[in-house]
Amino acid sequence: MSHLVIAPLLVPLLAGIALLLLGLTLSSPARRTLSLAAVWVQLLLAIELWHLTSGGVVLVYHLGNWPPPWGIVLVADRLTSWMLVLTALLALFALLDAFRGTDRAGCHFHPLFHWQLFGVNGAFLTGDLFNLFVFFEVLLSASYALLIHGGGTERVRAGLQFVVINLVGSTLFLFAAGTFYGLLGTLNLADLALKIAQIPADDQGPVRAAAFLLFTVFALKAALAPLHLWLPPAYAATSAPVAAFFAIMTKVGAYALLRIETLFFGDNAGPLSGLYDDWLLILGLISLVLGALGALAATALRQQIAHLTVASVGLVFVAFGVETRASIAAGLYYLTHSTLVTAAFFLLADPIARNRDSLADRLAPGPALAQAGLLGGLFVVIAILVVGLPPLSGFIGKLGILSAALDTGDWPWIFGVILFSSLIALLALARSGTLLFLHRRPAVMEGRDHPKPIPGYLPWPTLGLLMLALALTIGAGWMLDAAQALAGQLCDAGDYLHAVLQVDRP
Amino acid sequence: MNRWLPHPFLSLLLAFIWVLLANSLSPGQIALGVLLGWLIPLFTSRFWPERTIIHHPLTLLGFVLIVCGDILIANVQVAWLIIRGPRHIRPAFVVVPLDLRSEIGISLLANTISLTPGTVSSWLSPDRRFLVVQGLDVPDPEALVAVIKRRYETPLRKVFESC
Amino acid sequence: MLKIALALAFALVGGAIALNLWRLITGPSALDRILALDTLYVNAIALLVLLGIHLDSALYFEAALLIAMMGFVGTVALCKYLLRGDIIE
Amino acid sequence: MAEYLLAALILSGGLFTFIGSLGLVRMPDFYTRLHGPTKATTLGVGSLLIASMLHFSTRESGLSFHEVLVTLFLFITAPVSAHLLSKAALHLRLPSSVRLPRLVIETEQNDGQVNRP
Amino acid sequence: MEALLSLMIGTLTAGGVYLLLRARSFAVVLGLALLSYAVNLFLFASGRLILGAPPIIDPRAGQYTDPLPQALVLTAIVIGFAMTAFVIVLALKAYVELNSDHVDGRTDQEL
Amino acid sequence: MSLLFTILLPLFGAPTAFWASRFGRIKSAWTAGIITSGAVLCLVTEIPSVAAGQTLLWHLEWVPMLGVDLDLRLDGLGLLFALLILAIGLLVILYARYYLPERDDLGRFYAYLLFFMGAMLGIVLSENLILMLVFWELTSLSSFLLISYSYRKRESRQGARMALAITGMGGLALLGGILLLGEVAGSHQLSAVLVRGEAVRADPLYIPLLILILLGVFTKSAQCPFHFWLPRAMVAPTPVSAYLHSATMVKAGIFLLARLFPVLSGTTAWTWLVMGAGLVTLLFGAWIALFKHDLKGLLAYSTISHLGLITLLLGMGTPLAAVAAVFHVFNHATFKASLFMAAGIIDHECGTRDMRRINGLWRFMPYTGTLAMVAAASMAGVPLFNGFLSKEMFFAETANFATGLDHGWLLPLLVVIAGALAVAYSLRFIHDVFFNGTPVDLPRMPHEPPFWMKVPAAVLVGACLLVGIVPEVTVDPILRLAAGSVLQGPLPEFDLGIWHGFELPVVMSLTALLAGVFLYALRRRLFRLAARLERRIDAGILYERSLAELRLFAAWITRRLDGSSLQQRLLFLLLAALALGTWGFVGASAPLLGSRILMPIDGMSLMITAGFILVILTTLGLQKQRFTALIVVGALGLLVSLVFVKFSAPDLALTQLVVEIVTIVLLLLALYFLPQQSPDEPGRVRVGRDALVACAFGLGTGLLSMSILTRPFTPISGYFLDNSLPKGGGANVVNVILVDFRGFDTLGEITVLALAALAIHALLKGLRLPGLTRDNEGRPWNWDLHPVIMAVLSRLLLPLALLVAVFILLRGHNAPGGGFIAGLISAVALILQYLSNGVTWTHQRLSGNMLPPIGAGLLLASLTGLASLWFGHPFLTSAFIHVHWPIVGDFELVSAMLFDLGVYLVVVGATLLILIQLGGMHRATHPGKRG
Repeated sequence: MSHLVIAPLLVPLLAGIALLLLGLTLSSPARRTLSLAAVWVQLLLAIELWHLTSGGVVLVYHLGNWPPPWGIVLVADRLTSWMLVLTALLALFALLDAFRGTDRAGCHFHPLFHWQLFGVNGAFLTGDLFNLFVFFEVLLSASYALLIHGGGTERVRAGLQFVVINLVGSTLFLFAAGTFYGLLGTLNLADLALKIAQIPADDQGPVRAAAFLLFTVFALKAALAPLHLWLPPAYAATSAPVAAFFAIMTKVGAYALLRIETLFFGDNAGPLSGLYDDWLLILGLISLVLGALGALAATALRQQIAHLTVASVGLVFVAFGVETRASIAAGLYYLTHSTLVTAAFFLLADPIARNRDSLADRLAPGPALAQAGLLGGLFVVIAILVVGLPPLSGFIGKLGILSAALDTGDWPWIFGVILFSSLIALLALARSGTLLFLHRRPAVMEGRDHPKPIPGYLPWPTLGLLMLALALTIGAGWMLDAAQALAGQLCDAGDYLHAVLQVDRP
Repeated sequence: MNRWLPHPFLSLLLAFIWVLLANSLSPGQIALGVLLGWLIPLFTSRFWPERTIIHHPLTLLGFVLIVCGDILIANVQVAWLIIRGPRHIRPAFVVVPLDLRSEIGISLLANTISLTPGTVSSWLSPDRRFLVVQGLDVPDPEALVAVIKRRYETPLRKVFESC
Repeated sequence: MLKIALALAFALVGGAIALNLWRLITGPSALDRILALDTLYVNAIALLVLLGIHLDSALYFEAALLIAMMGFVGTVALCKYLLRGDIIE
Repeated sequence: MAEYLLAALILSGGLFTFIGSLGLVRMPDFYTRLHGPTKATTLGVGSLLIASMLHFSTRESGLSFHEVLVTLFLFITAPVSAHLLSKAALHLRLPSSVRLPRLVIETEQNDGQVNRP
Repeated sequence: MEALLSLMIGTLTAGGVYLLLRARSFAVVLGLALLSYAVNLFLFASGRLILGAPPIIDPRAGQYTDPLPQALVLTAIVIGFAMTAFVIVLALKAYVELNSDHVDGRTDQEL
Repeated sequence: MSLLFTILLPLFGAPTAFWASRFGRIKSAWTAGIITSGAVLCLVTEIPSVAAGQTLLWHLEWVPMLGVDLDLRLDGLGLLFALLILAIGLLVILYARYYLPERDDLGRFYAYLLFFMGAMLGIVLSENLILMLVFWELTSLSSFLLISYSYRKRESRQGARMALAITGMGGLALLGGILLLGEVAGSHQLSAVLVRGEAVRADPLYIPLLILILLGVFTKSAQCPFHFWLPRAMVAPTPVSAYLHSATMVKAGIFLLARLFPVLSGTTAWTWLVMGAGLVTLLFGAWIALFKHDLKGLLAYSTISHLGLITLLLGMGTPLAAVAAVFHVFNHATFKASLFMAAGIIDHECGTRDMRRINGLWRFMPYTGTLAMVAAASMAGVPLFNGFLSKEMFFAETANFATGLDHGWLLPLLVVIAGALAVAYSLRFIHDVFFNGTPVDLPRMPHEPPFWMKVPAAVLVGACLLVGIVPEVTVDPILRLAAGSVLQGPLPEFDLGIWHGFELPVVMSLTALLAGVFLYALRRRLFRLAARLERRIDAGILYERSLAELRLFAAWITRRLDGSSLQQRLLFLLLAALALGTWGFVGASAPLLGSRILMPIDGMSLMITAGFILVILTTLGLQKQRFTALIVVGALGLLVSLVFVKFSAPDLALTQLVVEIVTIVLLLLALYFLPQQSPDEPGRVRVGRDALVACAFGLGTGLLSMSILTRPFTPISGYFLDNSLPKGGGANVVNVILVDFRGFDTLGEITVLALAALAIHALLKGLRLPGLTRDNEGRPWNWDLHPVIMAVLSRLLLPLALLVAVFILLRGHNAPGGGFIAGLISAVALILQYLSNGVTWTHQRLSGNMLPPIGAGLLLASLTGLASLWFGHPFLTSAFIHVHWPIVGDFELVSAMLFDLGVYLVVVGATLLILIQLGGMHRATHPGKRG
């Protein structure tokens, strides 16, 4: 049993502990070095794990040496490793950005950050329903703390709502988990999948109810409409690196939905197969429209980005809802793209806001920005990525989803909504871009109020994320092939079941 | 008696309690009890500002027995009062002047009063010279004060203040 | 014999709990409710002990012990709140 | 014999517990209500604990005395809560059927300055 | 008996939800507490109800109740406690920052 | 390969030009010029093979899964367009160098221009349709940048955004259309698509894909009703207009129409849609153009009109019409670019473009005037200029086309009217500007521009003349090549001669010329008429209004959904859960209850349940008096733990009990700083609604629980019961599950606890609050800070409690207990010291820094798990041994105990940290005596 599977959990956990214990004695640079080193190690581990699983092997780790379904298992397949790599990459850049001062704005940034990673990685790796709940709690409680890190009225206000909503979500999760256990008598995901496939007709009612409770919970985490309302204020209020890293949080919900959808209710999952598909599609389309409209209505840049995040999540779910291999592959590609780009956008919004003094990121004519060329250029590139204009990765992802949607009967709707929302996003970003970079406040043009460039600021983390997006564009062929293989493994689910329980699907 | 054994009586008590807790007289448990009885006071000694010395253990034992007996009787009395109903009670507040000085002594007296029949120690004056006791059925306040002082305060003074 | 006694005792303790709840619900003052809560704790000990005898199991003893030891902390904190507001000062 | 004793103890325990709570409901003011629970329950729980001791000592291999601990803890803690409840009641001037002592009233009014009676 | 427990769970949930929907942070915290009682009982009940058969291995015992839900509930209680603590502190902080204990940070004049 | 360079040179040259501007504005122009020339060179090398009739293809794989590859193609059509783009581009670069004012940032301008040029070349050289779309969108984007070049002007920003929005919308529609086309044709490769015309036209998807593609085409080529962005884009500097609206941007649509001509044309739908749009645009554009007072406005509308003309030609679908269309593309590019340049010169020299003020310029700039006149004549279709040739072909084709139709006379008539209008506005351009009296109040005194500024226009005018006079020599070869690749088949017979005899087209041309002159003569009367009409038919205003409406709608729906109210969000969540859960349940039509035999109800349980429910209701009733509600909730917690006791869960009961106590203390600490009462809520309806939701939700969970409890099941937990003692080394199965079977959950759980503690620590650090000085009812606080009796007994209790905690910790593996409960007991015992003796007193005896224990506990727990890796077992594998000690006897050592110790430490640390932080917030001086 390769310990590599658990390494992505142990590294952040121990790093968090070390940073907590040494936090008071170590100097700030030493802390940063340690923190960064831990993230690098995670990245390497994740890449190695991808390397191991990309051939189609599913790695299973029996925690405590107890065999499944009794013990908790960690399962690493292609999807898991993919998400782990993405998380580590995102963490790397978010952390680098945090070094610009966010980590010193309050206490315990580094332990919180690493434990958040612990939670996220755990949610990706675990193969147990209740353990998934526990990891959700870990990542959520870390996120609560990170959200309000640095303090301030807005953050506290947004934080309170975020926390309460998510606590209710956790309660629903427990209701769902309890129902699953109470009817099927197990918690292991693979075992649950087997039992769901053989569920007698009389027991379907409560199981379906639990399935939809779980759906609600994951949809909430993933910010699927109409449960997306918590996201904009929360993401708009928090600090830039945290918001950037939060880009992965909605993806955890998306991951969980995808996992459950394919494992429990996949193509050959017995009477309940395809339970989520329609809902995913419909709610995805609604999120897409609402997110785009929200972006158009936004009065501040971060708010706009947050709404665009909702839209991007919606698009991912449209892809998952179509539920063909091609669509899931495209959806994952788009998910990866949107995670990186949203993060880059949040990181960019910060210097823009800081450049505009009291106006901050409000979408109103303001003073000429220092470094307007640089920031504006980055803004244009990111806008292209977000709207999905060619030739960058956003376009490719959207294209993939559109062409996969052609295989379904619903394509006119899907086409219509996706294209319409893209147009709205385009209008929204054109508006905000013009307001932020081109439209000057008259008084300022007279030169009374000279903007001060942020000393020494070069948006390296943003640039880094954009480089990744560029790599995603250039390597799109390769990425999509990998995603296709991944989707194949996911849709079949046989590998997973076999690896965990050594049984084949009946 | 010193740094290494700050409260021998407490240590003994703890070892005894441990054996009770474990509900077993096996040598292992006794050893563990002694160990803990030594360790815990060591850790908590800082929480005990003054050292409490028990001067007359036998008097203490007698006191405990008297109190237990009083509790038994009192319970029956109070039960009867409750059953008969509120119309038959004569509640009153009684001020008991204290001769006890030590905190532990006062506390134990107050506790005893509260535990025994129909009386609750309600209030201690800021200078710790008066204890106000509330009685459920007090035909004669003076007598109650006298009983408290004689029956409870005297032995406690003897044990904790060695006059 | 024992069974009947146990059944009766259960009924009595149950009744006691009901009375406590009555006081808890009706009040009138906050202190009455605290008192009811405190009594509820003590009655819970009685219930646990009875249950222990009834089931012939010592497993409920710790619960009783804990209530005896910790139950009053709640009461103390609540009273302190009424007295001082700030309970840790 | 032991069984009868046990039954009697259990019954009396139950009875005292009940009466204690009855006092909680029947008594007219807070100060008098305070007596029922803190006392009757002491004996109620006490007899039940003795019953339990007896029961387990006769049943199991060894003696069972750990119930003493419950009593011990109750004896330490119950009066403290009674004292604080009563003190709080005096502080809040909960209505009483009898007059409060002058000492208490004046001291409370003077914020802890004692006037000798 | 099962019906009684279900009734309790239902009532607790209803109470929790009602309190959650009150606009004040303290009520919301109480609501969350009620909800967590409810869900703990629910999770616990998913192992079915048995009297007098605690999951402690004992040669004399004939049957045991399902231990797994108990372990899950224990975890859930701890997590619930941690979250209650956090949310009440956050509510307090919000009250200090916003000068209102309305969960949306609105002052009474705005309502 | 050189094809790739043709595109890449300008694309990647853009940053170079930007960078070059550091060294002076001229350098930037030179860089741009050299880069463009390079691209021309690359293209020219390929001309011979294209001339030989070959179609050059070049392939590089990109995203094969989506059928998107970097495939380039060069054939006649592409060559014609590419040459136009590059040639006019080169001229514009030269022109702009003189046109743009000194202070302007030429680097930025040339960078945008080159970028645009590259994108445009990409469109015309793409073999893959999606790749073409990529470049298509890039032109939209770069034109946005170009139009917003002088962004300080409001019109600039608006015009740019409008252009982006309209062409962007078209691009998205086009994306849909192309995807459908690819689906129908089975490939995105042009070569494959071009030969599948039959199949495509027969497919049921033909109509939707045609509409989508045409949307793209019409928006880009400014066809009615999407034309309005074009005049507004005229705010761009004139070189931009000259480039975008003569040869490039707007021609992209035409290009695509021509490209897909063999695939899509020939159906009724095509004819109606394309011809209809073309005809309307032709007439409408020409009509408006006549009345524009702005020089560039006139040109803009004439551009629209000419684009309509070309569209109309392509819409006819006949081979000869297609040839004419291609020809007119070329001609229009030449004369329109030169006209824009001339307009630019005039604007540059006069400082205004208002034709009501610019009059009689002939005297000041005769050379420019000559150039403009030639170009305008070409635009009007005067013989000997190139416009005449293509226009005559156009007349001929319309006449031909109309012969077989009902009302066939209508089309030629309309076309002639359009021609007359064209003559009229061309005349106006010449007569109004160069003659017609003297200038009115010009900002500047006009004179001839620098020589090099006139050169580009002169070159283009020269081309007009050459083509107009000797078409056979100049334009014939390339026209045949281009037309050949449009038709993808044999070319029709045609002759580019100037004179074909006195036939119908000539008659139409002459009629148009005469009528045009007549119209111009009548212009003053017509102006008044137009002024009235103009405002009514401006689609741009409609667009602006609908955009505003859209934004209002977006704002409305966003606000509507989200009043930033937690209640509303929660309500959504709860209702969603309820609705989905119910839907899930009902959808299966399974029975609500199962068949399991239930436990009988006993009286005591019934009573406690009743009490329980009453207590809940009391909580709800009292919730506004917070302190009281808290007491009641405390009782509720106790009752819950009694339920656990009843149903055989001693561990849970213990935990619930202690947690309840800590929670009460916690809430009390917080409550002190919060308002003591909740205000009354507004609205009975709200309360009713919430109560309804709550009841529904409660009913749902109750029923769900019932439906589970009544069903039999076979859980996996038999394994735990069987293996707990032999393999886990503990008799308390719950604890063995917690620290061993599912120890990982516990690790996560203590992390959550530690996180909460850290979060609270971070939140409250440095927060100091003034407390209340009086209680709820206005009474002062009691004087007694630390009642002696309580203080003394609490101290006494501490060692006892710690002893019990150790006991509970040690026995947890075999009997109810464990690290968590033990930790809470210790924490409560310590908190009791704070409660009864105060912070200061306790801190003299106990370090308040609780972070080390938390970290140490987590570390211990993780290290215990890690230790098993050392022995080659997975993380958290437990081990236990029985040790026999001499006196002590048998003693069991379980590694899980160390884990539990870790849990203990975290719990103590976290709980104390939380409570101390909260308790330490109040640092105002207390009235009263210090204990």
